[in-house]
Amino acid sequence: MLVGKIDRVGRIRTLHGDMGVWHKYTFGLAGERFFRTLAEKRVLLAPRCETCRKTYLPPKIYCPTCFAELTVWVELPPRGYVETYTFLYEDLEENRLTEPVAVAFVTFPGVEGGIIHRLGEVRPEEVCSGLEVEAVLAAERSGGLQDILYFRPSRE
Amino acid sequence: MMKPQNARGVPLKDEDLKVGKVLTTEWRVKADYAWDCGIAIGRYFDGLKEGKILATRCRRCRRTVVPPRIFCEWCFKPMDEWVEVRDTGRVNTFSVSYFSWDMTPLEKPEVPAVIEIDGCSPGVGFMHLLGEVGDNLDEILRRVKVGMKVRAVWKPADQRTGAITDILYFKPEEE
Amino acid sequence: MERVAVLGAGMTRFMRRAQETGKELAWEAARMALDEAGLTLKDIECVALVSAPDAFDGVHMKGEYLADGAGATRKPFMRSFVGGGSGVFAIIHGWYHVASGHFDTCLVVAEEKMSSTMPHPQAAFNTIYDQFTERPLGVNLLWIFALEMNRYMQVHKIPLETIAQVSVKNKLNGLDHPCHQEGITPGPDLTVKDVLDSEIMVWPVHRLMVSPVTDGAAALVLASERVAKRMTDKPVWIEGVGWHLDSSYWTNRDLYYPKYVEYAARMAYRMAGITDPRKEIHVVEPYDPFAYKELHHLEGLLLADKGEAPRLLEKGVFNRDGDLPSCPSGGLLGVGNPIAAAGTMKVAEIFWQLRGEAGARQVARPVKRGLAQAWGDLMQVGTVVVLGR
Amino acid sequence: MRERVAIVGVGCTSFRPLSPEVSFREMVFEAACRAYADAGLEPDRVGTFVAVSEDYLEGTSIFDEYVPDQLGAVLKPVQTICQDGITAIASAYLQLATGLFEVALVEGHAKASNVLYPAHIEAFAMDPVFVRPLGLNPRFVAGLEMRSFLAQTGNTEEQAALVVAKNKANALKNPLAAYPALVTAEDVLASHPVATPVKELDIAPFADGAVVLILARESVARTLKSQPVYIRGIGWMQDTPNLDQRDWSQAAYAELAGRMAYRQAGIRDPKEEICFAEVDDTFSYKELQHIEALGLARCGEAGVLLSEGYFLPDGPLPVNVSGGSLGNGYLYDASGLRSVLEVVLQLRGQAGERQLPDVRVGLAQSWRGIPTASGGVIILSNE
Repeated sequence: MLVGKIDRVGRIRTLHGDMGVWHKYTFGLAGERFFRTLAEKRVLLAPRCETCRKTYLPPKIYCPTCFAELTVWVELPPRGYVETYTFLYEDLEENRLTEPVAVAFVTFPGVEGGIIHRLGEVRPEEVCSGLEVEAVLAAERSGGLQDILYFRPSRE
Repeated sequence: MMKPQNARGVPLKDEDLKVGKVLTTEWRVKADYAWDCGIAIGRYFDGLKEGKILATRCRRCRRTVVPPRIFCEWCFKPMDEWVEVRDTGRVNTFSVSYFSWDMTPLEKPEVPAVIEIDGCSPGVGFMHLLGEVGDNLDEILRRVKVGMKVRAVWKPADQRTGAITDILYFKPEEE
Repeated sequence: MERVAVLGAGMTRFMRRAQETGKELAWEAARMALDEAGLTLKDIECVALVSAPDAFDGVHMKGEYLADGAGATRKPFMRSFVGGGSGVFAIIHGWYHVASGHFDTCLVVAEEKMSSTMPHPQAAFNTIYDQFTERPLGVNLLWIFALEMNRYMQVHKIPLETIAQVSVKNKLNGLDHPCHQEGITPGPDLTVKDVLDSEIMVWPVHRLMVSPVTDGAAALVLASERVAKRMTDKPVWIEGVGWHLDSSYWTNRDLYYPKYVEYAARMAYRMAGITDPRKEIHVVEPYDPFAYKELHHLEGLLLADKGEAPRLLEKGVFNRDGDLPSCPSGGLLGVGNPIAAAGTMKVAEIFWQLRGEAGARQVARPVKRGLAQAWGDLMQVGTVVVLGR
Repeated sequence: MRERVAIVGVGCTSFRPLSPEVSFREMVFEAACRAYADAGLEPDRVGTFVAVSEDYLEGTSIFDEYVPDQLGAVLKPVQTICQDGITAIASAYLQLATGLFEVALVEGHAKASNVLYPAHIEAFAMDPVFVRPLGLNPRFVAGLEMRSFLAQTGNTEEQAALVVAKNKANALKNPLAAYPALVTAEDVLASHPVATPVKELDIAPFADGAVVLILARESVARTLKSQPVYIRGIGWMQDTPNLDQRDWSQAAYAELAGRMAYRQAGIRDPKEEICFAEVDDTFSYKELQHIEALGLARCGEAGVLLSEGYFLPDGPLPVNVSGGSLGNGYLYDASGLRSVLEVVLQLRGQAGERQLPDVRVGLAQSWRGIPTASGGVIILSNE
């Protein structure tokens, strides 16, 4: 390079900055209905495609398979099974957590998809695939994923 | 028949979000960066700290350009040399802004301009602000003209950090 | 090179703030386009998506996020990006999928949900500028338009009244578009004076010369000649495509003329076999995010000489009943500006105009060939498509 | 028959954890100069340019603005593809197939070191309503997936650890690589848990670097001085983007993209017909999962074959002889281009100390990383 390269550490410059904006999201037509119902009736509301014979979670207004509008909704109890799980040892800033967080993908009988959430009230050695779990809901529910505190081993 | 027909969409008003008519959730992404300035911008910033505007020059197309780069984008070859250009120039175009970067209204308008820098090739310059040109639109439009000669007003040397803001603004210069 | 037809177009309403998620908007537009084309998702072999910066929707890699709403689950899927030019690039992107001979059908989807951005969608535009030499100055998007507009006006001695006339034309046209954003046109008796009396945002740009912030989506269905001939007796063909990107060093160029638009147009005209665009293009949707931009772009498209577009506008040439109707849809000023979706809305308008389906918006003169164009980046990108029947 | 397309020029920088002495533009300029010199072409011969980038990895909105200058692409047809590198090659390939252009250029780069909180950026890719509010480090996705994959297929954590040992050792012979090392499977197993069963050494660390490839139609390729490497097949695929609707054990995107590429290439038995492969190994288990998805091993067999030495450089089907992302460093969407670069060098016989003997057909595969389920596959041949 005729204009020269940098060959001294002391000549290196960096500039700090950020993207400067934050975001506020609506839940969408399906999400609004799902979380309102969860808050009010303590059930999972899942849309069903009669053509594809599939029920979807998380909910959608369209069938991802055939693209038809979904208008039939079914109510499900918030009880399902751990399909897979992990113990997470890092936070978003890559700091090590003193206590790992148990995270699971929970599926529900007859449903395509499921819900990803934390596990609670469970000893680490108890956690396994196939474990039956139920959602523990917040006492004060405002509508949103935070209305589910975590899933715990089913007590029924 | 007029297309499109029966288009969908559920419009909301700003109040709908405030009064909780619809559910919302917020997120602040920690999108922070430390960008490597590299060769050209690194040296450009070094120059600004010293109160100089540095340009690079391509001998093949005979262009001298700011902001400097290590390659000539037209000849696709390395630039040949560094050139110190003057801290004066001419207004290529300007505007008068009543809003900040995030659309907060400004009491005193800002005057952004593209300034063709003396010593660079014709038409070559950079964007900066004009200052000492008035506080309101009428005054600014009376005093600022396309083609007007301007000069950089620098921060005091001990306050300069090696940044484009080491130049506070450009002000009108007597011809 | 395979011939490529447009079989259907769809869009959502354009809204300042939509309740739908971006995925849902994408689905609403894609579904309309498929219905209009008489196809189902099963018939679609690949999906091409455009959307402007992730900072709007507030999702990193938003192409991935939007994929299922765009009908791309378990299909070859690609998101292309040329800033504001993306909306018209969308059809070019879909075009090369089909023209390559590798696919018979392609669903093209354009989505933008700008309202998610806080504190204001415009704030996302600060970071389109160079982080080293420009962002620290506290730049907003309007600066660069105001700088370009002033340069254009100074070089050609264009009065502000003429620029305001573009707003009046497009905002009145937009009243006939069923999807136009509520409140985008103050009223059916809008005048040049109203535009000039509206608030100065960044002089010389007044509020009514700026397109609004919008949520929305638009979609197109493209097909090879083989499929098109089976599906419709009114095919609309993609006759020419063009796109060019200029240097990012925008302060080293003269902004008074969009050379990148000219290069893109020449590319499209060459492919379409057009030698005299002023006679051979019958209806045009140039990109109009700001009022002066329509005139600027008409010159870049070689549909007017440099500095001539304002005079042609004054003569009424660009009205719906003029010789060269421009933005009969209402454009971004009259319908709304969900960045990427706005460009695709323009392509959809040309499609509907060529099929004679634009209803109240249908231009007076007979139309066999039309053009849509978008612009983007730091005064850098021109994207052009020529459609014909 | 359609005219074939060849890769006729490759250029890159070295890959390294930091690159503070150059800006992204300067890094890309170096890679582009090398690619043009390799192809023996001037930029004005290039008809169309394709770059890969994502705004939040650059810290710039509408990043495609900053693409043209350092590529010699000013006032040319240029587009950005927000996908992985191999999908960008697909874009260039399709454009050449239309007949509109003769030569295309594809660019990808990473300034990963400039992103201060990469996990925050990854989390920002999650669904803002149904997943992101959990506020978790996105590596939990790899934990969920690795556990499911191992349970469903019978592959083991030890076998995944062997992937790391193999790839980092392979990187010792690659002068471009950022993370060559001699580590054992035991070292990997003993490293800190991150998202069980994923451990620290299972994860490819980030690197900075740039890769530029030049493609040409066969008629042009034959006139150039460089040895053309032909694209025999290319596929790219999107699975459901919803984390909560995916099959956690399978990489359907890789399987479907592979099928698409194999069909075009006329490959019926990939295990026999592919001489070597560069597959995505952003996480150790991903290599095993991708090998199986691509049909290079039967389901559940990849780990056993690996431990028998099948995928070693001197084995029957070398995988990631370059060192992969575990050895070179993870370059975000440029990782796919880095894989293709290795396949090209091998097929030209220019891979130096790690050159494989008698290779004719190579495969490269890419994945876009957490939380995506998309990627591409390309099959290249020197014949």
